[in-house]
Amino acid sequence: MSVLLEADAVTRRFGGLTAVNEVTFSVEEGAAVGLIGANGAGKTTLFNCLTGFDKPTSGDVRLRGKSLLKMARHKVVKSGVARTFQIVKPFPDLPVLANVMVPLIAGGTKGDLRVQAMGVLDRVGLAHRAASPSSQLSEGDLKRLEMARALATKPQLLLLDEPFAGLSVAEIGVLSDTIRQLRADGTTLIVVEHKIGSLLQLVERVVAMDQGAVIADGEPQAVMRDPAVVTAYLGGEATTHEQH
Amino acid sequence: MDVLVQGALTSAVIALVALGFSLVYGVGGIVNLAHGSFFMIGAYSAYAMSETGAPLLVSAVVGVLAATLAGVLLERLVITPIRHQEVAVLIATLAVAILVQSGVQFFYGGLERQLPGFVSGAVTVFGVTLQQTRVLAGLVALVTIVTVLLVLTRTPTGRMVRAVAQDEEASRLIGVRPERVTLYVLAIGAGLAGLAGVLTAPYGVLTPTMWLLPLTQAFAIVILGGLGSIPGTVLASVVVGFLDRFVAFNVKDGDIKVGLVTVAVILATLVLRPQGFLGKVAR
Amino acid sequence: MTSTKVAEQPAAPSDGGSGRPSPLKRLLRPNPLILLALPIVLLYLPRFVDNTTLLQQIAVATIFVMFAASWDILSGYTGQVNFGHAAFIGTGAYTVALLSKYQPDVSNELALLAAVGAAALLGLLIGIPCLRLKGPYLALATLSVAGALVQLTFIFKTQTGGEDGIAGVKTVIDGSLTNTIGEGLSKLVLGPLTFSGLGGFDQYIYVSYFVTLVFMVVMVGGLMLLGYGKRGLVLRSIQQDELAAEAAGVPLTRYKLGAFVLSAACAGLAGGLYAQVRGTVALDLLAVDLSLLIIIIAAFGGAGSIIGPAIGAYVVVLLQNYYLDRATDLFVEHPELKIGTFALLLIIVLIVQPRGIVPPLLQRLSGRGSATRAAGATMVEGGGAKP
Amino acid sequence: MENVGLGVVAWVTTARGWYEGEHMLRKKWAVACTVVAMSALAACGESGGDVASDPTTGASAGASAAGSGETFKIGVFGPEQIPQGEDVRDGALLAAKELNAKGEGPQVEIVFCDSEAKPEKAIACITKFAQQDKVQAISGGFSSAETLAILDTVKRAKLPYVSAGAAAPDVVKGVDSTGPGKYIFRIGPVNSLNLAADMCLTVTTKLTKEGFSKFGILHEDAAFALPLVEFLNACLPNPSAATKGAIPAAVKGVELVGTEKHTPAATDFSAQFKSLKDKGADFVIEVNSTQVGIQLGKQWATLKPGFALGGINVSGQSSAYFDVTKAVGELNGPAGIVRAAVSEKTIPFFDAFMAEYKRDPLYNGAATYDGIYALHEAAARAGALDADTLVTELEKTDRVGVSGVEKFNEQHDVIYSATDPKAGLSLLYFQYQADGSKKIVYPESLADGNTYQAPPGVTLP
Repeated sequence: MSVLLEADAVTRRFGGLTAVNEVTFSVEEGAAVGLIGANGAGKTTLFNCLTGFDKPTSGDVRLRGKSLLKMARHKVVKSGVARTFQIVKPFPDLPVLANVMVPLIAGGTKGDLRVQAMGVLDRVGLAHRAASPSSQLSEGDLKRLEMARALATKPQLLLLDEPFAGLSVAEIGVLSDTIRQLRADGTTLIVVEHKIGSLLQLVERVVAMDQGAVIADGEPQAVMRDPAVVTAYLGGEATTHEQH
Repeated sequence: MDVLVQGALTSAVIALVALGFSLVYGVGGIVNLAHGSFFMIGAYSAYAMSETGAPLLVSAVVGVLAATLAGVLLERLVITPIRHQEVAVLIATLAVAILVQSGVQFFYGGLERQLPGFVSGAVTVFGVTLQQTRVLAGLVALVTIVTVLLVLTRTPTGRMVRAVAQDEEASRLIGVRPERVTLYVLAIGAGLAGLAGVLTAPYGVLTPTMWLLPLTQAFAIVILGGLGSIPGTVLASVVVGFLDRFVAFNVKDGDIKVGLVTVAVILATLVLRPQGFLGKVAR
Repeated sequence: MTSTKVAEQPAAPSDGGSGRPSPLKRLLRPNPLILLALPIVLLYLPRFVDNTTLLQQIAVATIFVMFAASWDILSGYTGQVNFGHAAFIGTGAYTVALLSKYQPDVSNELALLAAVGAAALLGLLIGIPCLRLKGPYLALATLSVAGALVQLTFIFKTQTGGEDGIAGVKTVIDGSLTNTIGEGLSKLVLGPLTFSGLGGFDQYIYVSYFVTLVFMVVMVGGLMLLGYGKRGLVLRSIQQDELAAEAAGVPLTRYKLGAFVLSAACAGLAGGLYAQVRGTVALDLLAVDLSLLIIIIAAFGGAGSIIGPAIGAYVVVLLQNYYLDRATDLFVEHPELKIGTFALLLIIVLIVQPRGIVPPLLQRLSGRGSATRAAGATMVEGGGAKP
Repeated sequence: MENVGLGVVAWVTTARGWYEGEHMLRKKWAVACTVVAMSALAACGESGGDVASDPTTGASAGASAAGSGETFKIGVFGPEQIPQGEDVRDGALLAAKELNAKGEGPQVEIVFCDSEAKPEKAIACITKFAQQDKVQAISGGFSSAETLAILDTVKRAKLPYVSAGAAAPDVVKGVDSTGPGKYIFRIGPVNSLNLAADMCLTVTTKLTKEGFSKFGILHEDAAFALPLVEFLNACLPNPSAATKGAIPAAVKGVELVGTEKHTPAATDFSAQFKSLKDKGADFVIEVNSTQVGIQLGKQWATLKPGFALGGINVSGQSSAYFDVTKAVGELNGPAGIVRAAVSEKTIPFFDAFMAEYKRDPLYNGAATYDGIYALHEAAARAGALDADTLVTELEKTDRVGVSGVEKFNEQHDVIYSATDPKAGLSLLYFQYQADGSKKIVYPESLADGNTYQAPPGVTLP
């Protein structure tokens, strides 16, 4: 399998604070990688650096060997990297279908956009709400909408930022099925998630971070047994929220 | 010397208006485009009282109280229902400003009005001859600003206000009600602007459009100093006040060009450093 | 602009688009029948109304429709509220007037093109630094630019006439394109015999009336096609959440700047045309009052829908310039009360119906009542005409 | 809906009558409360709008064509909200009232239209006059901006227009008795260039005699002032050349030490005062037409910067000016009018105006008053009211008006005889006395023995 995304010594500093420190790892095509770490470990900052929403202070991010750093955000999206937000950002005044049409339009998609948008909504199981204003959706449906919007950019790599946060157990189950389906369709995934139990059922590899650095990387079970990970989690586990 | 003395007086008065504008933004996140109207309401209410023959001091107090009351009404009736829609607040407070203008014009016409001063005649300070009303206005403004700053930094109430300004959610956790604080701050800010209106009326003129200049001035100052930053507001007032007088005294036809210079400074600040001199990183 | 609007919408039972044949087909289309009715009524109005005073005021209102609609494509759609739209209008108007004064050989059509170009250039110059600004920052920046232009007219008062403005601008009758359109439509609507019987004064009014109507229909029609089409959807998404729009792959800079320039260019055209209709330009075309009036009109009608500000302009301008004066002499004695009344109504509208008066009304007319009442985006939701 | 609308109108009318004798503010509150209701009903009033008596003629005088023949309908426009506009209206109404009382010639009906000082509204006024009110002539106008804006419309409407408010030279630009501009006349104020020539003469011949030698100019940054100041700049050092010999070569030029401007919205003039004082000015010529003059006069009187002040200060002509400014010693002219025997009509006009409106008239009140008279006389002479005949007769105007003997030159611009000091308003200067009264000091023929007194803080050699 070929390497899709490489993070090469990515470092991000805010004034005196080093949020991400020399992070290096790569993701192979078709893989599903979980990214874990306590609050303030630097996950979201790294996430932002990988998707062009933040520029690393040093280091490089490459997609199939091509650097993403010099690209405008929409170019990063166009080159195949899509993301969701931890705090969902729907276009609240637009109907669900229109939410999904925006990335299709931006991507220059040809043909009947409505039909294609319906197709995407169908993939995440939201087709029945197509005409509703997105402001009326439940939290779970919003997460799907967020995912549908990312999928509509036709990504090779999809980064999900805490997709399960704020959802009920039942909702998590349904969403997990959707994510598994995406994987089956060939989308490469990186998932930040605090709900480790649910996460481990989705990914075959976990990267753990603490204080901006990668402290463990490998098989889920192995990583969870890693002493450094255990210490980091005992030190400062919180439940759901991480600063964005 | 002219620039120094006049700059100081000018700065003090515009800081009085800008302070309230900045406080309201800092605490409530509200950009109140009706802020200049408080200035006008203060001036016109004092004028209306003095027309009935009331003593000047009473008129002045009524002016300040009327502006304060207007601030309370604005907060309750207009801002509260739409508080969290930034654009709607901008437009609604703008509409209030126009409504007030229309009302003032209805009652007092478009003609300029004059409020008599507490003092008249000239006084020479550091070799500069000035109208006494200007000196009085500058001094009162200065004392008021210092008092407000002391209240903000030294009293529990002031700390409460600053707590809300820093983090509304956190202040809620320690038992402060941000809505209430917003109301207080709007009332006080309105009162300060009203006071500025009363103070400048004797050497300025009362017209139904007099709200626009102090509003844009306060707006510019607050953006220069950083939205919500009190020290920044004071600093920027001094910069704008001195710049205004410096250009007026030292540039040919400076009076005409002062506005352009101010606009240039505003635009440059917005482009180069949108958070202002001392502002927090833009929201 | 944050996504705080979410909470404002009352939760209504979802209709889910159920029970309707292919609701998605009309998802992006407002009811075309209703939209076409207005220009047709306006076109044939002079046949039934021979009150030229009223017709002239309608022509003025039609120009304001263009002002408001051009404001809306930037401010209503992308949420970058422009508090100095008069800067673009005035630039267009003064370009036409200065050309007429110094280069009288330049044809009216070319002058209008120059007005569009000058305003678009200004839009670009303001738009680039303003890209990073939002809300209050943008408000102040745009407000100050318009203020600076007023000062510039004073500094160059030999050319611009200062507070006197420039009179004697070549009018719509002097332009071959505008005069042809105006006369042609006059003859079409009024009949050749009627028209030939009219004196020069009436001719000027009728030509103004029809020319402004044609320009307005083209401009507003174009803006609506854009606004209710794909690009409009993208602009809306920017207004709702810039970060999310970027995550969806929207080239933010291109769209925001494009909206700025388009808005400026349309305002410049309308301003230039206004100069040719009035035959004079003055500071009222740059003044803050005009910028504020446009905001009032647009917010009152319903920002972000093009049609809302357009109809808002007809209502507000005709009330202000014509009907209120005739309804009661209170407004004749106190013209300042007119704008005050609109301001008061706007405050009430903003609190009670933040979407303005027109979109909800059109929605009802379009026959989709309570089911989608709670939907945020009226026109995107609207429709209901037979396909 | 219609009935409800009418009901409210009736109620408001009654309410207005009821409050007539009450305190002004009470009436206004009552009216304010009905504004919202009215505006909601305004749309319904549409059909009734034109049927009901036109509100703008509410103030018309002598509307009924009693007795002889046709009624002469004259449209008058101006901004009702400001004193100049009020005077335009009241000057016209006073003239109509007097003419109708006399009963000679056609009865005059004034249709007033409020221009709100906006070019846009002024144009709409002309359209309304032509299309709806079907007036036979137009007068009034306030600022150069609104007057210049309407000229094209006037030409299209082909109605005689006697301008009475704007001094800009451009008002009569290109006007002659045959072209499309032939309908345009100006009866006052005097073309600003003529004003400037007159000021130049006064400074170089009279003020130098009082002992002033170094002059400064402080003017409003306004279009009307620009040609005037430009002319003064050329004329003061070299009067004969600048006026092409109208001022004799024997008159020496004066030293002009500096020129400063202020915005029409200025409230602080200390920078300009200092600059002019530092340059050694002992007399500063002011040129301003808006209310900015009040602040200027007040600050000059308070700070006593050591130079004398005088020139064109339009607000300085109003009755209330001195109470606010206490500008003792300020010289004001030459655009104003004062109750003095300028012509045999001046004092009667002032007294009639004061009796009717309880205030002194301003220059444009007088000009509109004269304008209505001139139009009426032309109509009476011609015995017809059609536009072309009126224009021909107006050109023959040679009458004694409030401001002197009035004739039109070939550009239809008012002229006064250069030899007769009583002929021209432009030659009149008054000075504020310590008790607030205005005393004419120039020309000596009207000064009644009063002489120029140096203002406090200024010593003359």
